Amino acid sequence: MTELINQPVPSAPPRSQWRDIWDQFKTHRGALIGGIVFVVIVLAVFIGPWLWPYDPTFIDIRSRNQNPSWAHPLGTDQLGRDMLARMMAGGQTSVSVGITAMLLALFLGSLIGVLAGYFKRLDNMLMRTTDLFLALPLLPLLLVMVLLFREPLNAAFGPETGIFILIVTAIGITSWMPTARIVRGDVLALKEREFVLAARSIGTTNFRMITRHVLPNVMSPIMVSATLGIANAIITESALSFLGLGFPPDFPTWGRLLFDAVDYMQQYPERVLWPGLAISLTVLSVNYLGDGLRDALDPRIRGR
Amino acid sequence: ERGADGHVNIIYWQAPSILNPYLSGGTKDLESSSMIIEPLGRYTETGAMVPFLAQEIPTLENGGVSADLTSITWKLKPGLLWSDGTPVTANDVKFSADYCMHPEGGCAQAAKFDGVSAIDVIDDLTVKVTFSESKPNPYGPFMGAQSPIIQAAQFADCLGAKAPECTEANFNPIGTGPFRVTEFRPNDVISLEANPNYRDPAKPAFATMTFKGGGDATAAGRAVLETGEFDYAWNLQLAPEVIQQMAKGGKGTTIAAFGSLVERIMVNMTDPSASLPEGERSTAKHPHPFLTDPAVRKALSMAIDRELLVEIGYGQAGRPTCNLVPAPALYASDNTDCLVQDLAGANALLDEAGWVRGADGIRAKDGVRLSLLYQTSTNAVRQDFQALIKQWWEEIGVETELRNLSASVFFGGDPGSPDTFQKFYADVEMYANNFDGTDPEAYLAAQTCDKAPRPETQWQGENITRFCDPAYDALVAELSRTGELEKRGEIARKLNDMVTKDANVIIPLVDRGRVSAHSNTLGGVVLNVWDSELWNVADWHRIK
Amino acid sequence: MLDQPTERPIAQIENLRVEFQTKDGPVVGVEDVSFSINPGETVCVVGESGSGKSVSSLSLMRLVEFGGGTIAGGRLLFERKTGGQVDLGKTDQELMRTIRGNEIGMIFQEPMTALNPVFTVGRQLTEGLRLHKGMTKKEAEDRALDLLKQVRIPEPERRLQQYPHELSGGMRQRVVIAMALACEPRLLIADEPTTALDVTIQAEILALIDRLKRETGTAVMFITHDMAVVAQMADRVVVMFRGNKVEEGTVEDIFENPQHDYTKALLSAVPRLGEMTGKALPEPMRLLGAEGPAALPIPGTETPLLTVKHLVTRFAVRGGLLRRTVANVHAVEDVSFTLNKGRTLSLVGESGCGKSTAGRSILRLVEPMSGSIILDGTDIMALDQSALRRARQDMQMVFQDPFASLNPQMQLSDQVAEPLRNFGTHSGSALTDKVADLFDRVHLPRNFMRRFPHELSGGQRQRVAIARALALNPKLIIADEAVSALDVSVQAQVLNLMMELQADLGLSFLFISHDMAVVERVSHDVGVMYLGRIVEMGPRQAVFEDPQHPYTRALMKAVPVADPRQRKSEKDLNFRPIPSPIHPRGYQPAPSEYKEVSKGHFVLTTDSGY
Amino acid sequence: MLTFTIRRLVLAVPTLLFISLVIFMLLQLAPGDPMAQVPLTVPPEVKEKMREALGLGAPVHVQFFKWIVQFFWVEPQVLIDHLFGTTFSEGQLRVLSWQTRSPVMDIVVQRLPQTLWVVGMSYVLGVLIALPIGIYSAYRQYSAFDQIGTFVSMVGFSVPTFFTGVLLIVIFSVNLGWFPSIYDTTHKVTDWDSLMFQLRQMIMPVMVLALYNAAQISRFMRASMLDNLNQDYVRTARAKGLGEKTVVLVHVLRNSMIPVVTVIALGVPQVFGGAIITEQVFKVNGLGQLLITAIEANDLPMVQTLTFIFALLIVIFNLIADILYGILDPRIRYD
Ligand SMILES: Nc1ncnc2c1ncn2[C@@H]1O[C@H](COP(=O)(O)OP(=O)(O)OP(=O)(O)O)[C@@H](O)[C@H]1O
Ligand SMILES: Nc1ncnc2c1ncn2[C@@H]1O[C@H](COP(=O)(O)OP(=O)(O)OP(=O)(O)O)[C@@H](O)[C@H]1O
Ligand SMILES: [Mg+2]
Ligand SMILES: [Mg+2]
Repeated sequence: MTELINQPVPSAPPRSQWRDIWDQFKTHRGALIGGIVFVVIVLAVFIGPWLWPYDPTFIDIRSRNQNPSWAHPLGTDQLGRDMLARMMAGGQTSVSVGITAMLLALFLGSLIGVLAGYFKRLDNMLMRTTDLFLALPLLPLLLVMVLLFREPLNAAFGPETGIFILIVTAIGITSWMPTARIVRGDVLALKEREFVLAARSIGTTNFRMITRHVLPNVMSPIMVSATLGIANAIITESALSFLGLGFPPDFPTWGRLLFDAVDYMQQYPERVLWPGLAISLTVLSVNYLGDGLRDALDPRIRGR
Repeated sequence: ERGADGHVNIIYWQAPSILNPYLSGGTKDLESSSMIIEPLGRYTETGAMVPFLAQEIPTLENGGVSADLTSITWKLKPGLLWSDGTPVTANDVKFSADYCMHPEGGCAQAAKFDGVSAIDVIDDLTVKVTFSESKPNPYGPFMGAQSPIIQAAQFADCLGAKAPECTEANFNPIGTGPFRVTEFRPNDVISLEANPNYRDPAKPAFATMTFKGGGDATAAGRAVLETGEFDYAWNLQLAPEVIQQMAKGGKGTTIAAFGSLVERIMVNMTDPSASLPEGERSTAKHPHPFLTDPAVRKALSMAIDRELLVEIGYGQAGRPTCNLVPAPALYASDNTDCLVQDLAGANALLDEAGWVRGADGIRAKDGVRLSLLYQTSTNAVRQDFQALIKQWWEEIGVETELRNLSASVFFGGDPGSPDTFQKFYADVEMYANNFDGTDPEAYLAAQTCDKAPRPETQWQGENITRFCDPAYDALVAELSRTGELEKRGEIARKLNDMVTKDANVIIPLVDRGRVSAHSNTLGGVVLNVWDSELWNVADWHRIK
Repeated sequence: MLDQPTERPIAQIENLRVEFQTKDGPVVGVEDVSFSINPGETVCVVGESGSGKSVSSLSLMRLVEFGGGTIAGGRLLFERKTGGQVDLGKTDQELMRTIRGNEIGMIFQEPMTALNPVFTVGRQLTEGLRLHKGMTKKEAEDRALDLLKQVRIPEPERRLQQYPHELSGGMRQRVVIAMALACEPRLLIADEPTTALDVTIQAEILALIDRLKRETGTAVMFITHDMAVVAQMADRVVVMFRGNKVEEGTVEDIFENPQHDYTKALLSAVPRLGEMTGKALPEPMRLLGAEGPAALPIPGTETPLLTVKHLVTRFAVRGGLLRRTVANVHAVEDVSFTLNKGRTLSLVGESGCGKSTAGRSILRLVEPMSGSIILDGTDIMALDQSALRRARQDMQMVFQDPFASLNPQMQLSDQVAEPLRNFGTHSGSALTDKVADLFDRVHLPRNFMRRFPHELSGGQRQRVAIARALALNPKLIIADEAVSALDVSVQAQVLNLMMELQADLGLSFLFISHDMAVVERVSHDVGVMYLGRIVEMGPRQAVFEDPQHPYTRALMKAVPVADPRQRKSEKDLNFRPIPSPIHPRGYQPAPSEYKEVSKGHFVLTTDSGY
Repeated sequence: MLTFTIRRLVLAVPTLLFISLVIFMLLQLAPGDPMAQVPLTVPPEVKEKMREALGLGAPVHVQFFKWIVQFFWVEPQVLIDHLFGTTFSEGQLRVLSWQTRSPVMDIVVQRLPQTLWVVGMSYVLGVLIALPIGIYSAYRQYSAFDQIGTFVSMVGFSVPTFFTGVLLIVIFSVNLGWFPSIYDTTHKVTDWDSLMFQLRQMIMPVMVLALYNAAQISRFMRASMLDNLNQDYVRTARAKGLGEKTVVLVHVLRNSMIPVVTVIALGVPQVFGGAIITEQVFKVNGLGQLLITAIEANDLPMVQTLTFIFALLIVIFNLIADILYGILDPRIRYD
């Protein structure tokens, strides 16, 4: 009888949480495809240029406006530059700007949102700051940033890295506000849940409270912000370049390629197609990745 | 017959913000207002002068201009009426001048009245303009779209500092032109109707007009050429291919005309290096490390294939040029040396001058590398030019970094910004400029030493290259004293050659024309680049 | 009992098997269970925590599917109101919808999470009525009010406007009960409906269910751990163990003649009121088959650990569109007591009288309005946030609702390890060992360490919460209904564990419970609370054997006895209206005054509201 | 909550003043000057004169103070005059645009109709499309509907409006000739035909913008619904026998609204801010176009006034969002 009660419940060895997440992630078809596509895109734009003979800025005026052919699989542009090479070079910038700026915006947004939602004392100040940033007109702000920081950054990091930092920061600090407000809203509601009280009773510091209890529970809006943020960053970058606030004019980016091609939409529809497709594919793949990750991180969905 | 042809639609991709040209220098404002208020005389499509409100153009021959070139006397056509039915008098003419010459008014056309010492009303129809010194070109005041006649009664309370408060007058000026405003929505749309008191009772043919502003050149072109929603689109600055494609729409026709607008590269004769202290960058204190070498400047010019630039960027709306002043014919130099690209020659020239290629293919001499920063405003065609020219320059061993700047910063004269074209914190820069009317004197005079932008002048000034040659300055002074046309033409051509052919501080690229489009059913359009494009809107009519 | 054998059973469960899909293949929640419920009959399902009781009942509602489970086998036959049997396992959800809430009502185990946090109680109560009974808003509200009165919630009018988080645990539970009863279902599934209720109200609820059964012939499936309740309520008993039914029989048979080993172990672990009569000090229970030295009484010490003086905590009641404060809930009103080192003070009292709030106020998890709290010489009220955090190392709390108090996104091992990490007491493998050790102590299998809260049964979650509170070896543990969701065998083990720790380490407990038998077993001192005040306090023996205050007496009388032959009849209960702790703004209650009837035994002399 | 609202409203005053100061300083600092659009043929001395006439010579604090007085003192008087026919504002200087030399507020009022018609309508439409899509996608996670919805909304969000807009124009205006490519702001709806015309000219810009807005909102809606669909109270609601529609649309939706309310509230000021690119593409010439032309022309009073109005709206709508939080989730406390 004693044996019966005290006999251990049959048990399997504990698994690691990361294994679980990976297992769940693997079974998520969308996430997997998204991940693969994303990796392919990243590889293509970063490794591709090593394998492809054309230089993205090399002008071959005799072969302008060519349709796709073996020599130029994606055709050439109005100056005879190889579109494939330009797409790859553009991808490097767009993908890196998109991801870094998104991460920066996400970091700022989550940080400020969590702090404001969690600490009542900071709420007012931080949210009024958010209002301020929301109210600032983007263009003059960027102009001022370029005015103040372009030269020092160029001097410190060289023109390309300098402008990269500038653009990423510019996009980052002008797009964190929605995330901050959304996260704050969720945190306000979350803070009143009993497990937060319970965690406080066991002496969880505010920092740990935020990282362990609050952040994981506001992950899904953050994930959505992330995917939307990438698209937003890529497009904002093109707008900046177009206004002359971004990369040098001979520096292709997807956004700019798309913008330049819009005028030629009727003659050379493929020229809008490539960058449009690339941006959409990147955003879609990141979106599915995010979906998969979110599902994998949510224990209630995991295991189903 | 007036009003018989119904409605006409015009689209300008820049929207007019005010209908008083004295308060705004913008082309869009000048041209839209030119249908409502008129000057005494205008320039025709050939640059010749025709009287509008005046009976005739005063000249030395007909005695309208005094022999000593210090005064000009205008006579109004009799019986002219304002659109509100009151008569136009010489007082209105004098008032227009007073309005613009008021020191607190901030008149955008003040330059037109330069040197005017007095305006006298001789009688109801006669006005005499007196200049403080002899004026070889006395056609500044009251000629062309920039200095129309406004109604004294309407603007009487709007002098000087009060000018901006007269919104009603500024938005709906009473004029003598073929149309008058029914509704003005700033930066958006103007609704107009035929002026019942227009001097020619048969004109205009259209009863009403919508003048839409805003958007971009592509959309404007599309609306005329492809969808046929509009009858006239202004200034289609588009890639030639795009225009061709649109023309296939079959709804309209493009028209082109050439004026004095030249796309050029300006060469900085001073050192823009960021390592110099602020206030000394790009000033005469520090000559440029290598652009002061004439061989380098010449090589830069030789390396450029202007024909190709035209083909890619402007098509029918451009032609290659080596001149700063491409027209009128009297003033245009016959220099065509630069038209053929000569990379080999440029390379040889640099070799000869001692600039040797380094391992990276970039030339250097005495530790100075030929490395340039090439800036311009943001504009698709200019970026294509930059890319092409960069490639050519790299072929002759000149490293080129490109930069494009927002037009509102680049052309805005904010002394606080490092990115204005006047400050010129770059080695070369590209933009287009032209001169008003048909006389290039002021335009050429802008390249003299004392016109160089510098900190003392709050970086204002028109001698962007900081080119300084006493011989040039002397010749400019001579021009200002010369009244005889032939002689003036000769001096002007000489001045032109000095800065372009000889010194290569200004590298002209393309003589840019104007391309506009009108629908196939719109008749009477005569494209004019010397005055408002809408100068003869009274003659426009519907082709049935 | 309207036992009519000729009639077909209302519900018949045949060979039910429920599986949960996990990556390691299916996990069996219920292996093989069959039993039936007749009209007008109460079937009590008892058994080990995690044995599949809740899962079986959820299967009957076809709700397991929404929680990730599948009915892998067996039949669930249900007799419809209109006649005709359906297999609930196979009906489509469309038909289920007309059955759920209408013909089968269910009371859920964890009331906090079972209620939608953003709707008022009234809204949630009337919803089903309007749907199934086609009532108008007004009618439904009247009925809801009536229901709240039936389940004995004080001030029902006001409660209808309140939100779940503004109610005490017991009130929430009663709301859930009211919700299940709303449409007068033919089958009522009650999953631990009275764990959070004090004995008087429990008795009333039980009477209510009983009455319902008798008057309308409702069949009841009653899941509980409390053998006394089983004895009071059951017609038949089903005993479950690890996903299987191990025994079934009439209530008398089970109590008097248990067959299965597990049933015997279960019954032997039941604490019975009166077992401790005559003993001054608590002592651990003797468990069936447990060897070792005889249980020794735990003396405790006379040095005060926690001194609470004049503690007052109030909540604002908001009303109107602008949610302005219209009144205050006087949740804790002038409470003073002293808890000595190594001793256990139990707080008992009516549901909603402020016990949880008092506990939370001591930890300053809710800010008290006034009063002083001295813990081991530290003035808790005077501490700033960081000092307070450190002070909490010495006092831990087990929350009443274990599910709500666990982070749904965190693995159990991490949640148990969290206090250790917070104070950096252990790290690396020492930490892992300590956590594993804690799991062992509360009798949770170690492979649960990687699970998440929603994957456990109610009792299992409770044990996680206990393990977490034990982690830091605090000086004081506030145990708010810490053992109410545990089956008696585990409960006995946990209680013994607590007492063992007390004996070894000199821990003190502030023990909040409704189960008077448990309280009798574990406490040195007892405080009886009513309407925010302590009405009687003193040594356990004095209070239990010589209750002075009328409320204490009523309480003692209402305690059910774990013997089916000693059922209390409804007539023994005297329903009295429950006064409200809600007072308008500016109301100043009188201070509490006590009379010492014997040494250390105090009774409130001022008005208690009873 | 009343005190909260009042406190926030009171606090809004210094906040807004501060925001206006920051905007002002920013605009002062920004490079560019109002003479950028004056042709290069106009000599620098003349430009200098024009600048002075605009009051650019005055010290910065004087300019700011002037704006404050004009905006907060004179403009409200103008409004009162307009409403009641009084003459308080007579002779007082209003906020004048440098570009048009006319009162900024008049132009803003002039631009409101088309902005509201097009941008406002598209926002309403976007929200109306987004909510059901988000809800249903979450409810049927990974169904075909969800997949297609995800695909369309992500493509809709990642393809910029300058592309979709032109694409629509090429298809529907150029090739099919169904809709006008240029919006007529002077059009007045008086009868059925003119209403049809208005709808035809609205449809393309509205669709482009609605797609963009809907994409964003539906993603947040979906994610938030997913978070709540597995909660215990949903089980309770089902146990009551509530239909799936009620369970999802009442119980889950209300709990999921907080992030969505935020996104929607954040978007409303942008309605008034206009959709700059779309307005440009379709020549709608609403407030967005007004702002961008003002920025390009460095028309500081206009930019300052417009951005300040947006700031006002942002502050108001964020306050509304905060109040809505409290109403949606009673656990959220503000005091
Ligand atoms: N969603 C789930 N995923 C995996 N396992 C689950 C899930 N829900 C329940 N279980 C497991 O199924 C078994 C039965 O759980 P159930 O909730 O029926 O227990 P119980 O008898 O009600 O226990 P208690 O009395 O503690 O509430 C438990 O071992 C539990 O861990
Ligand atoms: N957050 C709150 N807002 C408003 N009132 C509250 C809040 N929390 C508790 N109350 C009220 O305070 C009173 C005491 O609640 P408390 O939870 O302390 O009761 P309890 O003694 O623990 O009851 P139970 O045994 O049912 O858990 C109740 O009337 C309850 O409605
Ligand atoms: Mg259970
Ligand atoms: Mg409680």
